[in-house]
Amino acid sequence: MIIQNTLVDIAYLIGAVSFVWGLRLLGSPDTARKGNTYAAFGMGLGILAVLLDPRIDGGGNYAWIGGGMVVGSLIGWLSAKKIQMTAMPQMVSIFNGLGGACAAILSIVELTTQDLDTGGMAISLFALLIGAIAFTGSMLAYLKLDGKLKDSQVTWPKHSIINQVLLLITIGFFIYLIVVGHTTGLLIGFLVLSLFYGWSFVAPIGGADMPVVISLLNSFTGISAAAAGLIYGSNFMLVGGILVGASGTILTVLMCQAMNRSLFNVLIGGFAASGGAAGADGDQVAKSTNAIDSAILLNYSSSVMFVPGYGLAVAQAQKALKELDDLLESNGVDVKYAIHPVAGRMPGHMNVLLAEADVPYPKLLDLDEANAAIPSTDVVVIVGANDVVNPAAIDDPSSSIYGMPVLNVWEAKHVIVMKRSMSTGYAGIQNQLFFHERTKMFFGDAKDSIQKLTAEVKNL
Amino acid sequence: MIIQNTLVDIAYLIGAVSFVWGLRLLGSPDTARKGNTYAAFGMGLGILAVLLDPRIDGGGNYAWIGGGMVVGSLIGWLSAKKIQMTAMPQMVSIFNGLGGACAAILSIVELTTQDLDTGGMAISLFALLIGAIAFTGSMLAYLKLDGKLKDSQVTWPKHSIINQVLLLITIGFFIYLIVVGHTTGLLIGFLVLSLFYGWSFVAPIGGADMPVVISLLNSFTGISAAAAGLIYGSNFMLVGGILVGASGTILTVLMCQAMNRSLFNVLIGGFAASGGAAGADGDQVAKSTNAIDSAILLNYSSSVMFVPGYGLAVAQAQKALKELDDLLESNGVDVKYAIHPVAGRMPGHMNVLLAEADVPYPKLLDLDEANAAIPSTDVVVIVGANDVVNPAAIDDPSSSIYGMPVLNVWEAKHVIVMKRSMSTGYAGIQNQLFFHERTKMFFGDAKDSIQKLTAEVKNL
Amino acid sequence: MTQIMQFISDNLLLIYLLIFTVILGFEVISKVPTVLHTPLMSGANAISGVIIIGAIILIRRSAPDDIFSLALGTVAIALGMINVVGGFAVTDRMLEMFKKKKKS
Amino acid sequence: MTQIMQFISDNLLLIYLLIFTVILGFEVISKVPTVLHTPLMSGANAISGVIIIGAIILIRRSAPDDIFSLALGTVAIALGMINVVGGFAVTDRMLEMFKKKKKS
Amino acid sequence: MIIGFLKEGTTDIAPIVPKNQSKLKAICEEIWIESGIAKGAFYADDTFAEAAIKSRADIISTADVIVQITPDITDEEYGQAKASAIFICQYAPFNDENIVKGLSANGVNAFSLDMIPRTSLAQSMDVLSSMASVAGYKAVLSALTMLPRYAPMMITAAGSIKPSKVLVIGAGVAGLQAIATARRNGAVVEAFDTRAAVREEVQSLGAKFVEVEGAKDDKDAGGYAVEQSDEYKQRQAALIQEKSKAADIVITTAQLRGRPAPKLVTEDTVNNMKPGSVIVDLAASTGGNCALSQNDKVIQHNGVTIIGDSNLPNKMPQDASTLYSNNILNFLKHIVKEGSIDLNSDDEILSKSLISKKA
Amino acid sequence: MIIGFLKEGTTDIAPIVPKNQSKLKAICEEIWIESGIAKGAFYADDTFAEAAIKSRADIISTADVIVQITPDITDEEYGQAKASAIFICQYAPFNDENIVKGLSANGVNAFSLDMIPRTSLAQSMDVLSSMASVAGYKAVLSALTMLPRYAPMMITAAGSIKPSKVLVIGAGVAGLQAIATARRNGAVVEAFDTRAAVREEVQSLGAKFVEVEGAKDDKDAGGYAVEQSDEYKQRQAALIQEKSKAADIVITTAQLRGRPAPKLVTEDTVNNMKPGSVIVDLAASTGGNCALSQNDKVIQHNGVTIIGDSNLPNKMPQDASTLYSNNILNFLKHIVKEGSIDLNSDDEILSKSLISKKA
Ligand SMILES: NC(=O)c1ccc[n+]([C@@H]2O[C@H](COP(=O)([O-])OP(=O)(O)OC[C@H]3O[C@@H](n4cnc5c(N)ncnc54)[C@H](OP(=O)(O)O)[C@@H]3O)[C@@H](O)[C@H]2O)c1
Ligand SMILES: NC(=O)c1ccc[n+]([C@@H]2O[C@H](COP(=O)([O-])OP(=O)(O)OC[C@H]3O[C@@H](n4cnc5c(N)ncnc54)[C@H](OP(=O)(O)O)[C@@H]3O)[C@@H](O)[C@H]2O)c1
Ligand SMILES: NC(=O)c1ccc[n+]([C@@H]2O[C@H](COP(=O)([O-])OP(=O)(O)OC[C@H]3O[C@@H](n4cnc5c(N)ncnc54)[C@H](O)[C@@H]3O)[C@@H](O)[C@H]2O)c1
Ligand SMILES: NC(=O)c1ccc[n+]([C@@H]2O[C@H](COP(=O)([O-])OP(=O)(O)OC[C@H]3O[C@@H](n4cnc5c(N)ncnc54)[C@H](O)[C@@H]3O)[C@@H](O)[C@H]2O)c1
Repeated sequence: MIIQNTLVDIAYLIGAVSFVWGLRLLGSPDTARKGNTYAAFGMGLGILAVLLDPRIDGGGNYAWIGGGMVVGSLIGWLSAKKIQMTAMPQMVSIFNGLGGACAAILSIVELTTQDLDTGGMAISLFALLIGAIAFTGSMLAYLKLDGKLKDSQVTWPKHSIINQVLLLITIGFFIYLIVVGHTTGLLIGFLVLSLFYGWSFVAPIGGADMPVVISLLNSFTGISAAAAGLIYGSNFMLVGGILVGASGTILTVLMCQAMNRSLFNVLIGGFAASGGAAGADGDQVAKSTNAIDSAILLNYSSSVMFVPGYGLAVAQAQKALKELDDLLESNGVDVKYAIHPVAGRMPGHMNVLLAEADVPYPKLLDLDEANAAIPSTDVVVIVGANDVVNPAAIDDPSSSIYGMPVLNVWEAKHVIVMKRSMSTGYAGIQNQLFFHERTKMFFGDAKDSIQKLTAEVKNL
Repeated sequence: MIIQNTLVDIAYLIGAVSFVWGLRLLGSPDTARKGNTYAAFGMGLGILAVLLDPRIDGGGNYAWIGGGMVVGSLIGWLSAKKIQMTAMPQMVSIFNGLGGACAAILSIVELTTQDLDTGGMAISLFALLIGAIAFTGSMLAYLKLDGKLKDSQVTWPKHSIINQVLLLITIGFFIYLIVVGHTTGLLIGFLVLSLFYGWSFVAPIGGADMPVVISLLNSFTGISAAAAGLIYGSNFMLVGGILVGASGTILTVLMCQAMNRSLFNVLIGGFAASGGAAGADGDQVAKSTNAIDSAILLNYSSSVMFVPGYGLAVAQAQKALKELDDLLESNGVDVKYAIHPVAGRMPGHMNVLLAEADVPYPKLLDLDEANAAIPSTDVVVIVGANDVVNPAAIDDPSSSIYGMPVLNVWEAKHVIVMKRSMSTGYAGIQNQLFFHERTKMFFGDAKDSIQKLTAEVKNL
Repeated sequence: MTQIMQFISDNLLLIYLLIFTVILGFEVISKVPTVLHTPLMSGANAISGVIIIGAIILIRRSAPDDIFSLALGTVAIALGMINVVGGFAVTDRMLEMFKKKKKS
Repeated sequence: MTQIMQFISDNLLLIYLLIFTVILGFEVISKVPTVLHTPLMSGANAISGVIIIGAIILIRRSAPDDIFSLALGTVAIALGMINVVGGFAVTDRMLEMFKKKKKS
Repeated sequence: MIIGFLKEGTTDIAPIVPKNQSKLKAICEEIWIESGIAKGAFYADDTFAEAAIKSRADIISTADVIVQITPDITDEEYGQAKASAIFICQYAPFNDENIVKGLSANGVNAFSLDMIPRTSLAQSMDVLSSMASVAGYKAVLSALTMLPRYAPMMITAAGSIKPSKVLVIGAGVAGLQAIATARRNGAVVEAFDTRAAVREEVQSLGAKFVEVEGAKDDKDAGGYAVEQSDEYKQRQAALIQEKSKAADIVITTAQLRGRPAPKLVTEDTVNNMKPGSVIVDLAASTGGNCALSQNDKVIQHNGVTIIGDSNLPNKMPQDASTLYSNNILNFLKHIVKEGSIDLNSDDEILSKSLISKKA
Repeated sequence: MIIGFLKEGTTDIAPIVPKNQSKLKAICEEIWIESGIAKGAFYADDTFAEAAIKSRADIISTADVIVQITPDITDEEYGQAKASAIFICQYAPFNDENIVKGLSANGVNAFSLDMIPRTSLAQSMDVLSSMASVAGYKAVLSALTMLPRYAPMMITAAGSIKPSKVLVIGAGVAGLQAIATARRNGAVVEAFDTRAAVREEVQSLGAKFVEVEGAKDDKDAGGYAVEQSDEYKQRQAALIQEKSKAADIVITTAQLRGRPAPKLVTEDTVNNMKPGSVIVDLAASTGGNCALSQNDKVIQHNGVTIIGDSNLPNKMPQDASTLYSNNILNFLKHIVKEGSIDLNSDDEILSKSLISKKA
């Protein structure tokens, strides 16, 4: 018996270490997949251990367990497999909500069926609260992300004040329950209040901020799992939960940083701040990107075309560009340059620059060659060009450049535009390309941006 | 009382966290100093806590404690202050040995005065063994590093076999003591054996490998401290010791990697392998360096001079060099290029290359300007040049280039030579510069080396 | 106060473990590229499904006739399992794009 | 065997802590530039001076007339203190060269 | 439609090159050329397989569109052409208003390629741009060939040579190309222009921009420079003198459309330059930016070589012909719609370049 | 010691430039120069403040050391010199063995600068190197000036221009400099040489090395090329013909010391080249690498321009003079010890370049 106990304990231990290691590997593109597998392995080991743990006495009830597991596994597996790539964040949100619900249910059962001391009760109530918030919050986040609910449909006037009041009430209730003790009625009231607070908490946060919210709610679920670990005396749950709680929190902060916002801003700012997308023209919004994401896009693609323009010359970024080219080539990416005949400010301007950077001539495509190659190009990176990639030349007869041949970059799979702002080029006309669905803007001085990009590609 | 207990416990806890945080910060040049301070703070807190811990009952004996602490602090402080930069590794070795000795003494007292159960005895004996090995091993490492003892003075024939036998005997003795129990005599015997083994263990390892050995012994000390932590039931000691044990082990492995050797090779290989310095001419040995160390040297210096030669042209490294230049300049380093009139293979060869990389003309110094500037230059980096920096032109009348003016690079504070091997240049003559005390060789293709260097500078 | 203090002193080892785990959680994540944010969140979410362990314990120790606990517990298991299985599977799918190309 | 097993089960939390500390120790060091090897070793060495805590405990709990323990303990304290104070001081000196220049 | 190309005595640039024949055929029925039309560009008659070789008189009297580089056609010949015939040349009407009057009086339908607006859309037909670009390139090569010094810095066993200094005055299309070419050759380049927008363009080529304060606003001049105030001109003169003294090569490209070129390099300035230095004056045909330069002549003054040449593309006839012929092709492709040219179109390019129309 | 510098009719290169006067003064008492000595290099007589202007006759009869670029001194004049007088010129004794015989017969003490060994140490005195370097640079500029095409690639609104191709035959000092200069100007460069060591050097300048298999070993030839086998020559000819056809510019620098230059570019090859292409033959003075080239003449053959010029440094007289005069200065500094020259020294540089000594 003692041996089996110990084996179970060791299995838990290995499971916990697998969590740590898995999370660690998840942090780098090369090993992320392996990390996920490790974590899943750890989870499997933990489940096996708890099923075999001889120290748990009671009915066994393996049929119930088996039933629940089979149903849950099937649903989880199938939904994960058939979900579309773009809908994955929503899926994660649902999953997270279910985890929260699971914690809440356990707490309720615990609170209603077990005889707990004050500490145990406090912890159970805490798990209930947090789990319930995670549940409704995640569900609302899912609905918003999936476009099933609009921000405006779920907000009330003065929502943030309402939330603050709600929070106070909830905390008060929580303390009351601990100090005074609970009845089933009170418990249900507390559950409902928690569920409602979760919903209300997420309601005023802008749809674009949902990923941050999901990450935050995820760390909530982690904390509730840790709390449940305390209830059940399971170090494994405790460690797993705390890990998720800690890394989830850090991740939330990192995500906010990546969006150039503070967590506070996201949580309190509501919609107001969430409209701060990079560039907008009327109701059109240009999507912006950054060095790390662009780096991964470029590095894991098989063909890249640079489209240099006058901005390359202004930024004197030609050598930096060549360096990026070399790096990508050495990683097996096929790199070409598309030279538009009037790019720059004098005939052959781009040629002069690229020759200075020693770009071999065969890599330079002229207009016709480039337009032929673009549809099969994975990523077109426009470096400080504007007029020469303006679709108005093709589809807007009122444009002053209508009829000029341009590079049809929008036919590529992805377009990244490097420039400093949304301002116009030599011809002084707006460029619809920037709002194209496949286009992402990479704002900043071209040389700067390229160097950052290069650094990130090196880090991959 | 309970409050004081808890405060003491919290102090320990904060101390332990300070250790972790301190070690973490020690891992990056920018924060290393702060990290050391944090760790020291943690130690201070721990000492304070143990002095105040109300749970320890006994005589108090604060006079003894105070005396020991004052004496130890004074000696430690003074020796740390007056030691010369170059002798610091030796100092660390001594310090480490004393830590080991401390552990050994504690174990002896524990074993002789306390009534221990098997587990406690095993742990105490283990701490004694490891502490004693760390003590004599560190002392020998110090003596070797300091040149007080030559490798040959402390090795016997078949030393590695002797060591293996010794190890077996020691382990046997250890098990015997645990199983059968100990007397004072046996204990003394075990102590002597342990001390002797520590010495013998280090004896056959080459002097050049001493830093690795010190690091290893350091992790031994850490482990013995952790073991002592178990004896005294101090989580603080346990955590501190384990941290040192773990990070010391990793560090040892990293140090071996940096030397391109395996730990096994270092420990077993003895001298044989330690002669593998990079390049040797007769009994002269050229010191080699690597990207990270060169990066720090360059980044933290205030003036750098590049000396390009034919190798720069062969490697086509001019643009990589310019990039490094830009990076260093942006970090506040003053960068110049010294162009020797006959560098390369045609008149103006270096000019052509550097113009291609767009190095501004004012950065190019000709022979006279360069020689005037070299004595006040922190680091001269020679990129694939050879004949033009050969001191034989000045001090070896028998040399075929005697009388040719060369760049007197050896007058700079540091010289880094980038080339692929120790082979000669156009004139086919050996270059004493490579064996100069201020010279370090950075082997590899120039472009490669420069790019690695740039990457490391960016990481700083 | 004393109670809390007592609690701390009693569970010191647990607190050490908690704090070290938190540090480890921070440390392990602190330098993650933006593109990995979502997969990482997803992976962490799957791990947060450890709550399933609690559900299993709950059922295992319940009396076979305690239908309330068993029913709720089974629902909890199902929910938790969706979180775990779905979570790891979805993460894996997200990470498919990072299959390393062989460097040429 | 059972004894060891029992030991493991009894000290589970301690073992968790140990393992997590080891991982933390690895994690924290794993990407250190070569030049920092020596300072890091030196800093770690200073930390290994925590053994001094044991020496203090030893003396504090010894009877005032247990000269054997007291004398040896005091020697141990002195040695440990040299390790601690000297270690941190020497590390600090080594690290002086890393005083960050202000970027211009 | 028959498109005829006339040879011209004064230039080696050809209005048509062999590789454009088939593209032209896509918009017209026949191509008629004079014998030896592209001899100067190193293309023999037999390389024009898709064109018919005709006499000058035949072409003038029969072709619907008659193309030449610069107008070398007598009034009499205009008379012999078909009434609907369309002439395409560079008439440079801004230099002499009588040209347009004369053409109109003769009832000639004439497009002047140098009147094409300088917009992004029209750049493929803009002969001024393409030829200026050639001129800027060639100006540097000519200067370097005459210069008794190295352009790049050279640190050699036989001594260190400082890089040459090149001063480019007027950084339009020609000036920019000159800057790029000089920089390529390793010279240190400074450039100067009155238009403020040029600063960034100069710097984008890695050269230093020399600025005179107080230039007039030229936003509405369509890319052309405007006359400057007297005070400005004085400051400018002083600066140019100072910079020229230090320069090894001075390349001037400053033109004012329809007016004599500004005299930017005075005799005094030349006298102060280093012996052996070279001046290339691309504005020589409109009077020159240098007081001493003589059009189409290379002269020596106090050891300074002054190349007055507004027709440098002629020294690079093959590629210049390719570019020029492409410009013409693009222009024709733009104005010919379904086999004919609508002279009444309100297309900006067509209407601006159509300088004379049969009433 | 008086050092005298003689002017020469055939070159603009000066053996002394003003900035070297004071350095020379450090090793001699007086510097005597002929009037107009550096006129071709754009230095007037009055820039030589530390030298005395003397007649040719005075210099020859009085100076201890007499320096000239190439020997333009009659036997009679040798006779008028002091018995101990030392002459320094480029005598090119390897081209004609009678030269040394004649000098010795006249009892002249003569150093020939072209006999200085080509070692690292002597490079600062090596006029062959410094002048070859100038020639290689100027060869490219001359070719580009004559070329009717652009050198660099240009993708412009008026069409895309392919980069010119340059073939450099013989990648010695001149060839390498030509490669560098052509690459700077944006041309695509291929180079060819018989010496295997050159491959890496060519590649180090970013050009492509064209190889013919089976070249003879030349390790012991002191940096000079050796004659090759007939079979090799055939393969070489075929390759050169193929590469020349595609080339816009061919620059030949292949020389064999003391023998006529190898005929590498045949008439047939020239006939196959594109009209408008340019050949620069730096070996023209020793017969030329091109069968058709004429020394010191620019000729046209089937539309191909052939520049035969072995004296291109003369077209860049100022910097060439600076380098040449530095070479002479360095040589004098090397051989003059405490105010005199020991003709019996066994110094390698001195003994190898001393081609005639008074018995
Ligand atoms: N080639 C010729 O001969 C010639 C001559 C004269 C005129 N042009 C005309 O010039 C235009 C050329 O087209 P183009 O696409 O090359 O240029 P463009 O349309 O002028 O656009 C250049 C873009 O570069 C961006 N930029 C400027 N500095 C930058 C920097 N440091 N970093 C990043 N981006 C920077 C600017 O946007 P931000 O300000 O937002 O950064 C600008 O929109 C055409 O309209 C052409 O007709 C050509
Ligand atoms: N300038 C001229 O006009 C001219 C003409 C002819 C001859 N020379 C002679 O050439 C010599 C020039 O001196 P120098 O110092 O420039 O060159 P050098 O003495 O020839 O030395 C060049 C060094 O570069 C190293 N190297 C080669 N390829 C490399 C690569 N890819 N990466 C890193 N290192 C590489 C080689 O060492 P490893 O093999 O160990 O890497 C070699 O020792 C002088 O002796 C000079 O007299 C000059
Ligand atoms: N949209 C297009 O695609 C396109 C095409 C061709 C030209 N352009 C624009 O038109 C501009 C004019 O071109 P250009 O080269 O034919 O001009 P240009 O030949 O008329 O003049 C050459 C340059 O000399 C300058 N200049 C005039 N007077 C001067 C003075 N006193 N001092 C100094 N400089 C003086 C002008 O500013 C101009 O830059 C170009 O810079 C270009 O931006 C645009
Ligand atoms: N030590 C020094 O510092 C120093 C100084 C000057 C020259 N050198 C060496 O001496 C070498 C010769 O210099 P040079 O330029 O005066 O040589 P050169 O003028 O005698 O010949 C020019 C080049 O033509 C090549 N050549 C000869 N016959 C050929 C053929 N049939 N086909 C193709 N190529 C042929 C030669 O190999 C040589 O590279 C240089 O390459 C250089 O390495 C060394």
